[in-house]
Amino acid sequence: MIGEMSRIVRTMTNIIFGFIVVFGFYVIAHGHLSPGGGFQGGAIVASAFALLLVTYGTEVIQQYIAKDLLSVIESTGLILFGSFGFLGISATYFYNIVANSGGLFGSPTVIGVNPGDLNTSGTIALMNIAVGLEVLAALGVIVLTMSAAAEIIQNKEKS
Amino acid sequence: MIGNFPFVAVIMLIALGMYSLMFKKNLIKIAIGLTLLEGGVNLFLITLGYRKGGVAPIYTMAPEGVKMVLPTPQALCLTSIVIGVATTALVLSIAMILYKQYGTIETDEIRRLRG
Amino acid sequence: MKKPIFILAFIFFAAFMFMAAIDMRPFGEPARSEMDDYFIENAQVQASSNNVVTSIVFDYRGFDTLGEGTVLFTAVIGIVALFREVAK
Amino acid sequence: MNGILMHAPALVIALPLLAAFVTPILGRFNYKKISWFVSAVFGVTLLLTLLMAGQILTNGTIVYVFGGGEAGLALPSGYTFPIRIIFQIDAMGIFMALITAVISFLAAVYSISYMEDYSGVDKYYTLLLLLATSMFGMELTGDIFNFFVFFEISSISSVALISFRSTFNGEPAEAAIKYMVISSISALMVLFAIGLFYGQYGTLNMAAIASFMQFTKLDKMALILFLTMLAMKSGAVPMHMWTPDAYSEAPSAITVVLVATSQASLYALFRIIFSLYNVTLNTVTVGWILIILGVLSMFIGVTMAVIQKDIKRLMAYHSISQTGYMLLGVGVGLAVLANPAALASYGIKAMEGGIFHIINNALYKGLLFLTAGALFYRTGTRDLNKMGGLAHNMSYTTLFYIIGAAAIAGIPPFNGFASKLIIYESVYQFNPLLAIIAMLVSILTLASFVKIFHSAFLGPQLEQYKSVQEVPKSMVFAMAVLSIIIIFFGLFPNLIVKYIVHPAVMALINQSHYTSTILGGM
Repeated sequence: MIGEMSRIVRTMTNIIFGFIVVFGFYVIAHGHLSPGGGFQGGAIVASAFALLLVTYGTEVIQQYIAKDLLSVIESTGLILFGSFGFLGISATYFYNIVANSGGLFGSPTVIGVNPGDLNTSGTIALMNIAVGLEVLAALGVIVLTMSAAAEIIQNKEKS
Repeated sequence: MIGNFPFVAVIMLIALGMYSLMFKKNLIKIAIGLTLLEGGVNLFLITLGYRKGGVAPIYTMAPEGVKMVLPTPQALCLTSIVIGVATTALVLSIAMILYKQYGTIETDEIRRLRG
Repeated sequence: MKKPIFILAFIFFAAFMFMAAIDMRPFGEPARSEMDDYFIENAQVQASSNNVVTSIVFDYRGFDTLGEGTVLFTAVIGIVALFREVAK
Repeated sequence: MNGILMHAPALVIALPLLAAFVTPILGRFNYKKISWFVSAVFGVTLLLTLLMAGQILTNGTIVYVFGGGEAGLALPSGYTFPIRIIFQIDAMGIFMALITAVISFLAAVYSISYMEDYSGVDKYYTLLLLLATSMFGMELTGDIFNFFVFFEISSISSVALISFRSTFNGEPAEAAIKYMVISSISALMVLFAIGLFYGQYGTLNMAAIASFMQFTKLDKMALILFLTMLAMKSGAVPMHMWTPDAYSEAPSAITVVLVATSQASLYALFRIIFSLYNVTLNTVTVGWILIILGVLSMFIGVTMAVIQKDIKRLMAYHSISQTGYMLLGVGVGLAVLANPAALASYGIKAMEGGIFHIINNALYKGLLFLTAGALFYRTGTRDLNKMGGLAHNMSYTTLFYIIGAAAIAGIPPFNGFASKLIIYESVYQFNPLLAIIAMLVSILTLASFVKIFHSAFLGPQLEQYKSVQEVPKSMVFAMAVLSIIIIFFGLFPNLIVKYIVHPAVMALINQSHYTSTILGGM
């Protein structure tokens, strides 16, 4: 938490960070085909934030990642999620109206074992993305807030 | 009895969690106890969903003609894990606030949390 | 004073839970699985999703998931509110 | 219009929830107007609840299937078990939802002035919205896992609200962590009990579980877990240690909502006992357990209250003792549930008393906590010994306090008398000793509220409170509305019992109706 870590750690973080984020978004986007989904992918991306915090210390990271922006993303994700539920309000709340409709994410899937097609599953894919945004922002805010507060409390104790 | 061993293991986890909740005085240890308890309950849900010889309920590249395990407990467990993360984060934050106010996280040194 | 009561309560609790474990049905043989079989059969048709778990999480029990996201949101708001003076 | 009516069960959850997600963003643009926005949202929610109540009391239970092709279609075609999350709203559920809607609306209005000087008000209102939503969810749902999710939202948001004042001193954080640990344990054990049900019956719908219920050994264990954990969450006596701390450290408007939250847990307890188990369990034993819990709560709560010096702590102990009355009334009803003659002659009446007491308690307890908040707002202390002579300056607050105190002590023209009388009459036929204890507790209640009145309001005007004024308008408005409802309920108790409480009691008792609305004629 206090200050930067050694050069080895920083170099490795710089290399790995991008991969973790990409992998997280991959898990979010393929939630309806493979194990994973919005929550798991969001948690992976947030773990990249945690890695940055551990490596560079809170003060440096706060200049690059704005907590306010993250909390706006979080609210937006949840609002999107709630609104996707309203898409199917002609039947009921949370009715999956996009599935099998032919539009984006709307093509019907092959019944039985198949290699998987990204363009299926209707609102499930949309909701996965919304939840993914929410979770990555929420966990990011939690990690950032707690580490910033921990640093302040620690500093107070020293002085 | 031996067939029920997974359930017994779950109960052991829950009992361990309960033990640290009841007898430990340190707030961090109490948080660990909560996590253990929660892990035990989640494991219990997953155990309920297992079907002998079943595979994960995902059709992408699944082996042909094999039974799948019950999917509902996995969905419930996912929900309960996220709830657990939220709970743990809040407990730790309050512990930090208490540390800031009193300079300790031992419950018997904080006035109202004795016993 | 309080410790003996706690120990008794703990022993009682542990014994109670062990009884529950021993009484459970055998591991790996669900007693009734109509609901889950329905999900496994119909997830690809109704929700057109290969991943049955995801189809439950976001379609059949989507409302639970909204609650789940809300829990996380609540915790974040709570933590930010807790540290609102500390962080300043 | 018809569409709104049809989707009202979803809207009543979705509207405050979406408002809660929007509030933090709005707070960036216009920090001052948030309180009005939130109050408006609660007003709309209250209207929706009233609409639903009208529909339910005329047409019967509403069923709403989330994600189904049609709102009322509980079972997939050709199958005999429900698979989706179902809201099943009967008279009892809507009764509780009405309480929640009224109380949370008034709490929001009260907070407009009360929370003005605090920082982080946008977060406060977000959490209030979430807490209210979670209560609606707990009360309306017909799916047991969905109940668990809302149960957790309610405990996390109330913890965050209890610790809201912890930036100034450590006590709110202590109360909050105590409450958090207690409610996490209870939620996890509830989840374990849900797992026990799922493992046996393979379903999560409450009506379906009720129809499969065989009362095996595991069902008994699940019942024990539900009973202890939900009683703990509603603050009944052997597990009441969190209540005084949490109630007294939370901001006053929140304490009012917390009272409603603990009653939502109580509702869940009644729902599980009556709708899930009903006569399959040994009603006499469980009924007596509830009665004993109730009597203990009544007695210990009131005796602890008499010696308190902190006004909110005193009232918190009283809310434990009032919970006892509800448990007593419903417990007597449960004890004679398997005995149709006794049920008809006094069992239903006792339950009417207990259920009627829930709404009465929410109203007058709410009013009393709001007056305590008003005193705190003007004097800055909760210590009774430091107050005095406030009747000179705060005439409205004094009036409202008298109404609330008279209602809680069971003095005739107010609502507390109405429900307590029903409880006394019916419990006397069941067991005279219990009725006598209940009356004794009532007298002690009166004594301790006279003590508050004496030390806070009467006496000469104190030097340091010379310049104290009446509280702002929004606070007066909230307290006035509650007082008017209290007086109305006190003047026309028969009307309320006949049209609202009696249907609620019948909805609890009649289990076959509960299951057949979902599963079709059985």
